[in-house]
Amino acid sequence: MENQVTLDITNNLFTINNLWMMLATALVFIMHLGFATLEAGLTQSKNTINILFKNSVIPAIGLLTYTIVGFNLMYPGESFAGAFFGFAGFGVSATPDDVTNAYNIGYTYWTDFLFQGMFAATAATIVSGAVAERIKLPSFLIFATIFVGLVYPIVGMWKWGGGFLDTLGFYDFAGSSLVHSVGGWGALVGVIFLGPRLGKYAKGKITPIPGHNIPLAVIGVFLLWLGWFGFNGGSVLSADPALVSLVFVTTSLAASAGAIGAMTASWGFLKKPDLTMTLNGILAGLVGITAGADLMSPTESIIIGFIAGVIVVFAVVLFDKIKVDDPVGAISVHLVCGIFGTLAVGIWGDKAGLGQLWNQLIGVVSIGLFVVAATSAIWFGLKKTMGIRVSEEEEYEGLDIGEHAMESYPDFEKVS
Amino acid sequence: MENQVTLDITNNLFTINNLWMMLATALVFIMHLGFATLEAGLTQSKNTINILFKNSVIPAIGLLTYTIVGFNLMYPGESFAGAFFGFAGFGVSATPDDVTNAYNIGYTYWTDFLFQGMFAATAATIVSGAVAERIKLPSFLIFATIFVGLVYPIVGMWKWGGGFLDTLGFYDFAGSSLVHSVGGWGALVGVIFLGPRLGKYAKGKITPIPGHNIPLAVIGVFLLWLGWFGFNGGSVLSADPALVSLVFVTTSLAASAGAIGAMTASWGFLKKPDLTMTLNGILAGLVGITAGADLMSPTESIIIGFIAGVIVVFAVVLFDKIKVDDPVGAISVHLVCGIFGTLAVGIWGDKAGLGQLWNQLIGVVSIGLFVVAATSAIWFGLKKTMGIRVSEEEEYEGLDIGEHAMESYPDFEKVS
Amino acid sequence: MENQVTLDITNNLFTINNLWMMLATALVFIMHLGFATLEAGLTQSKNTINILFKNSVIPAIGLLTYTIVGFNLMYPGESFAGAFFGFAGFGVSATPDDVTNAYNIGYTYWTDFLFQGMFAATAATIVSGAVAERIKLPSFLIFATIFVGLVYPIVGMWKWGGGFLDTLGFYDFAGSSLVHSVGGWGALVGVIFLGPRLGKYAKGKITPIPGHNIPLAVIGVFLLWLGWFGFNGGSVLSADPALVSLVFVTTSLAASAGAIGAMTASWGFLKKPDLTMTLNGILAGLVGITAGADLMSPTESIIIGFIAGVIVVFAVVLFDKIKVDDPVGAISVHLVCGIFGTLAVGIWGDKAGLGQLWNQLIGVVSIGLFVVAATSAIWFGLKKTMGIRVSEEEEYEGLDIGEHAMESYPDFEKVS
Amino acid sequence: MKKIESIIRPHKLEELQTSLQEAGFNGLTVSEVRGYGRQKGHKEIYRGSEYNLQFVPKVKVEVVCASDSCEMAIDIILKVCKTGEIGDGKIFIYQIDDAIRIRTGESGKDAL
Amino acid sequence: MKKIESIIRPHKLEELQTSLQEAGFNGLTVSEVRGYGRQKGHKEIYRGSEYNLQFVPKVKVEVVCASDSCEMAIDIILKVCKTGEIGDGKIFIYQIDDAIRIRTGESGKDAL
Amino acid sequence: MKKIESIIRPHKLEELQTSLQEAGFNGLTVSEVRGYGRQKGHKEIYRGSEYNLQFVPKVKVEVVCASDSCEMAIDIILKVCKTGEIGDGKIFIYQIDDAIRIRTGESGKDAL
Ligand SMILES: Nc1ncnc2c1ncn2[C@@H]1O[C@H](COP(=O)(O)OP(=O)(O)O)[C@@H](O)[C@H]1O
Ligand SMILES: Nc1ncnc2c1ncn2[C@@H]1O[C@H](COP(=O)(O)OP(=O)(O)O)[C@@H](O)[C@H]1O
Ligand SMILES: Nc1ncnc2c1ncn2[C@@H]1O[C@H](COP(=O)(O)OP(=O)(O)O)[C@@H](O)[C@H]1O
Repeated sequence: MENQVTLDITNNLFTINNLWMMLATALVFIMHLGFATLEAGLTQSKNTINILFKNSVIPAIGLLTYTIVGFNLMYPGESFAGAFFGFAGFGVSATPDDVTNAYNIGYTYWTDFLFQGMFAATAATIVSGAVAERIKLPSFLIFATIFVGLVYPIVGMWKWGGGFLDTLGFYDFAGSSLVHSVGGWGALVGVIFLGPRLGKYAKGKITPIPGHNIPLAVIGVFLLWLGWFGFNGGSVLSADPALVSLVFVTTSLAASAGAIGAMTASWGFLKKPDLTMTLNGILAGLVGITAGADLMSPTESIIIGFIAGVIVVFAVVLFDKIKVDDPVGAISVHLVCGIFGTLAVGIWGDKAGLGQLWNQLIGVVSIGLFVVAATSAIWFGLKKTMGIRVSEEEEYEGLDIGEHAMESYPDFEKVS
Repeated sequence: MENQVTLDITNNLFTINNLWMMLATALVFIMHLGFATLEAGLTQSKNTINILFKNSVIPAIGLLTYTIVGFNLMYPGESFAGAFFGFAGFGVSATPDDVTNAYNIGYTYWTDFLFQGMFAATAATIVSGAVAERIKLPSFLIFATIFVGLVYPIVGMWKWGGGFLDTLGFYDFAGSSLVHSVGGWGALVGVIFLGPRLGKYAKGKITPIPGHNIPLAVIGVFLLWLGWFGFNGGSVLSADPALVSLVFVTTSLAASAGAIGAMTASWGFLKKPDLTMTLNGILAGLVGITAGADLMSPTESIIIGFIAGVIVVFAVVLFDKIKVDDPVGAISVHLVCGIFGTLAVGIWGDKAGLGQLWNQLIGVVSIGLFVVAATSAIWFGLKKTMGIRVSEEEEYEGLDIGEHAMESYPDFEKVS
Repeated sequence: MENQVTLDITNNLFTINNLWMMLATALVFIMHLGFATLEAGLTQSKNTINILFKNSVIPAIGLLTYTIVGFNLMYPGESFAGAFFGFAGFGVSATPDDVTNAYNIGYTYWTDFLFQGMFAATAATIVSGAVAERIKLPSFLIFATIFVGLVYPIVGMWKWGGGFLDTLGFYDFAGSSLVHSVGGWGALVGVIFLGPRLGKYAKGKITPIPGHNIPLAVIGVFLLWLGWFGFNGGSVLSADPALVSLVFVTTSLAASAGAIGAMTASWGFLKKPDLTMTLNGILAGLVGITAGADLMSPTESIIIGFIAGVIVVFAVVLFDKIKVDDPVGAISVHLVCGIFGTLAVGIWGDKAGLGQLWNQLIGVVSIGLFVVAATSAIWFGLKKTMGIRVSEEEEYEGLDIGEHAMESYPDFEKVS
Repeated sequence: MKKIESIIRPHKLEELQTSLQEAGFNGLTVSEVRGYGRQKGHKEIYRGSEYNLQFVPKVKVEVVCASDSCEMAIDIILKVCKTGEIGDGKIFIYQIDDAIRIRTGESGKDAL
Repeated sequence: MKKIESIIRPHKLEELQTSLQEAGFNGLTVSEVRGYGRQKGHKEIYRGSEYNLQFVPKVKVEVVCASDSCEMAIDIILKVCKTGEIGDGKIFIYQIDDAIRIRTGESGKDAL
Repeated sequence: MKKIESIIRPHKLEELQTSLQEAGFNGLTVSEVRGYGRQKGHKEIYRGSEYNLQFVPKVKVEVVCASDSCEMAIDIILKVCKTGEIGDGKIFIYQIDDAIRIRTGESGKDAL
């Protein structure tokens, strides 16, 4: 009887934890809509179908490749502890034990798989925004498939799968590096291979190409913030009240401070309160806190968020100066603030210290090297074979007509 | 003391389960926004107010009629087991026991009512999209009231209320038939009674009438996918970790495979990767998996989703060929894939077998016959009395002006 | 052992409750997106960046000021019971006990703080809509900071912080008065100080200035309804199945009845089914039920919602008659229906009675007096120092250009 | 050379374009306009206040053609766009000095 | 017959239409345009880069009228649309060969 | 005085405006139009049905100038907007009776 009681109590805890992890999965899922609307809003209307198409199939590609290889590349099991690479075989399937707390007190095998799968797809989405308005659709889809199917899980394994970075003491709570920087590096390399959009840096000056629908971008950023409750909160891997609620607070305060940081920086240095910068600031704060969301006090999370918000403004301006054309600011948000957030773990919070900072740096560098190398190879291969950039004519006319033979707001000719 | 412990443990489980069911209710609720934006996005801007109006009052109508008669028609109680019809009286009210686990270990009476009520309204929403851009508002509102108040709960009772289909062994986990096909049949009959939109099939050819705002449609589909976590996951009727997490996985994989299926089919056969088709493919996968979301393995759910995604593309084309004008593809998604998903339970998964397939077929046919008969009667009655179609002039000018004297994007004349 | 069991059981309950409260926090968070899109949709496109900017930084301002002073002003602790004012010091921080059920069986300190912080920001958002299209950005930001940082928490303390209204027996379950009327009074005073938009009441007649994007407004209202599950449901302060599920039902039925009430009133008295009125009706029902969402039966919540829906239509018309220009109807929805909802607690439901009605009236009046006085002082100060209204030229051209040097839909000049 | 500018009902555009094309008019330019005329627009209602939306959505179709084929174009427009109800629109005819095809620099009739 | 085409500030449209109507001008056609002139548009800022948005939103109002009432229309436009600030806009006057009412086929003055 | 109305490719607008400005043309009015011509528009596909989207997005640029500077404006337009591909657009030239600056009431050349 007593055993039964203990069992029942444990089962209840398991059910609660698993419920939270499933909800966190749903929250991370909605981030894909956030990315879709953010990226569509910050680009031109003639490329809207195209960007929405990419963002609509990325979750599908992500989940399916994660089913086939990704999950088992990223979590190959204890026999690969400390390694650089591991693989536990194709496909996913669960034994009866895998859906009880014998698998884990926090979640079932299925929840584990789906939560991680939703994460995986976000890395590709980050790239989608940076290369928008000029990339060939089939090339992007192939890139995205390889990126989420292989590159992301291999890097993820280094830390979350128990690989060498984990052994080393590198810390990345919810993926400032493992998700955001990975996506950011892929984006940076992609942008360099592609070159800027026509006219962006023509005649030696920067000609802004404003996003066509700012309300869409706002919807996107709020949905991303919402999703981040699951992204960071779910990374506790249980419904632990103390930790999850702290993570909710640090996440929200960093986002808030990011908004204020970017507002201040854009108002102060760029003369006007720039809404798109403020939106980027919210995301910057979120990315910045992600590596140490469970380690920071409210004050520390405000500091980190504020700095990230300021950084993102200058990063956007700087990348424009060096002619890295990123329509949505993905590289500034995810790569730059991802690195900052990773290093922040060594500077503020429970783990702060030079040793930790060094470990973080090793993580940043090794991840950077690998992802740059891997994505360079992919982009290079694609460029040599099918090509990665649409024709000049198609770029002027818009990818919606060129790639999809559709328009996103076609009411004119059907005024009838 | 020991009794108290057991009681407390059970109460905790009850609280967890009920929490999940309430959240599932909220998720199903947000599907109404998904339908609203999807349908608005896929129709013309001159009819946007009208379609949004319908979708904004349908949840209200649905919940209120469900309060008055629907819930007690659908769940009349055990005395009507195996029957075709039952009714437990008007209104809803709970005894003290009804809000404890004495009612059910999964949820309180109130949760039960609200979860089912949210479901009910979705059936009417499905019709709304198919009959858009030409139906008279008052007639539609009357149709919707009768449809959710009477037709839907009567059919629902056959299976979920313990009626004859349940006794028979028919299986429909979360409503491929009971919700989606019911809505789909109502839509098909409505479209036949109404006829196509002016100009759609003029001069012997198909003239597409593109949706006016594709970003809205994308928002809609993602919200529907999100809501489906509650729709299918909530249909477990508890927070059971094993089952709910499996359902999350099968649901997501079917949606993903649906996207890829529709993308492939539209790219391969229709020459271009059609975003609206891909969006329909996601929904097709979701509708397809709904009847057996708790019975399928990941592989099986991918197969079902993929087939549904292919089916929906050809169904859309086919309905256009036979001049069934459905602006948003509701009939292809909800009726065709609803039937496919229902039959899939007999083909794949834990219950697969000829006997089950036969039961599923009986369900499909009996539901089809009843809904076609019932909705024909309603549409016929409306057509003879108040009329169901707006005047030709109003259709050209748009229902926003005709029915509402408003515009959805009125900025032109107020350029000031 | 037995103690351990009891402890574990309690801990489980604590974990469940806290999970719900965190989710409720996330739901209240998404209301900010709801307000943003609703207000953007109901105003002109030339002011869209501006209104979205305000709504994007308000949550940031709200959470940060709440961190610094708000939380400790609103919940100063038991030593201030029955008082008019209390303060527990700057900043937030938690002892180890504060994140266990020693703090509260329903939630941790962090959850408590964040849930209340999300609430706080909504009060400022309400003002944002009413003063839209003519207010200077810096002045509004200063107003919002003082309003959420001081005014809102001081009033909130009177009831929820255990102040004099609580001692008195005043009842406001989730904030018909404490949140909605507070915001509504602030809005009313702001509108009076600002005056109507240019041209709105020119030449002795009312010239409507239609909102530029009704789909955005619909998205907003549905998100608000969704968020209200957390707003009202979270106000139970635990996951108690009986109470939370009842609150979900009363909330939804009031929203539904509000839609029908406003539809009926606008169709009947204003001749056409006005979508924006119906949307306001949903919100009216929600605001109306908020004070007594835990006290009402389904029937009572339908009555309250319906009346609120009718009221809001006439309130909008009336405010226009007396030249109080509120572009989004915030005063009608939040102030008028907030007062109605507060009084409704004395008329219907478990607490109905003359004594209670009297207490409610005292609450309404004292809150009204204080907020009017406080916000008059703020608006007056701002008017005298930096000014609160943009120049006539800027108002004609739009605040997007004037305040932000950006456009929300800038595709025209970048047709390339 | 003349320009024929017609203000028509939006839903007639497709048919008009097809008819003109069949008759050999190989170019035209279209824009969205709002018109005010005998057809008075609608009483619109917004949040309880009625207002006259004076302006009705119309489409402006501009065809530049040689003076001698002008008559034919007008006949086609009249045939296609006439419903007999108020609001069918107007045709305005202008003299044009010259037309130039940007691609080639050709001018006059050859440019059309 | 003449066409009076005026490029005006958008917020003057309503008043202009009313004034013209009162003076007996029973038809006009309006379109959204962007103008560039002495009024130089704004420095807009997008993500840190300034750019000149050269074009200012304007409204084009076209009124076709008999040559003799032309003067009156111009006077009304000048009166209503003049603020004295740069950017008030222009009036262009064209000769028109003919106007036809599609509904009836009437032409000339009767068509207006 | 003449009006030079050109229908051009949208992405040429910015360059054209700059070039005209440099050449001393200090005003122009722009509108969004759709054109049909030799450039036939696209086969678009929507939900399985192909259709010809006959109309291609173009921009209409109107410059009113003194008759003697007309030639120069045309040259600039030809130079900037010519790509040599079908669809470069047209220039139409009209006679204008008069131009008036609303702000001052000036007319004729002074109004430009
Ligand atoms: N004098 C005018 N100048 C310019 N456009 C006009 C004029 N009169 C009418 N129009 C245009 O023609 C359209 C149709 O005219 P209307 O008087 O409503 O109908 P009808 O031509 O059938 O009498 C108007 O909406 C307006 O766009
Ligand atoms: N030469 C021109 N040709 C065509 N349109 C012009 C010309 N000059 C000015 N405009 C139009 O007139 C508007 C107002 O002109 P602008 O020079 O800014 O002010 P003002 O008329 O008060 O001097 C411009 O925005 C433009 O649309
Ligand atoms: N006869 C015409 N009347 C008015 N506009 C015309 C005419 N012909 C062509 N256009 C306009 O010029 C544009 C370009 O013409 P098109 O024939 O496609 O190319 P090109 O000028 O290079 O031969 C068309 O899209 C249309 O807007």
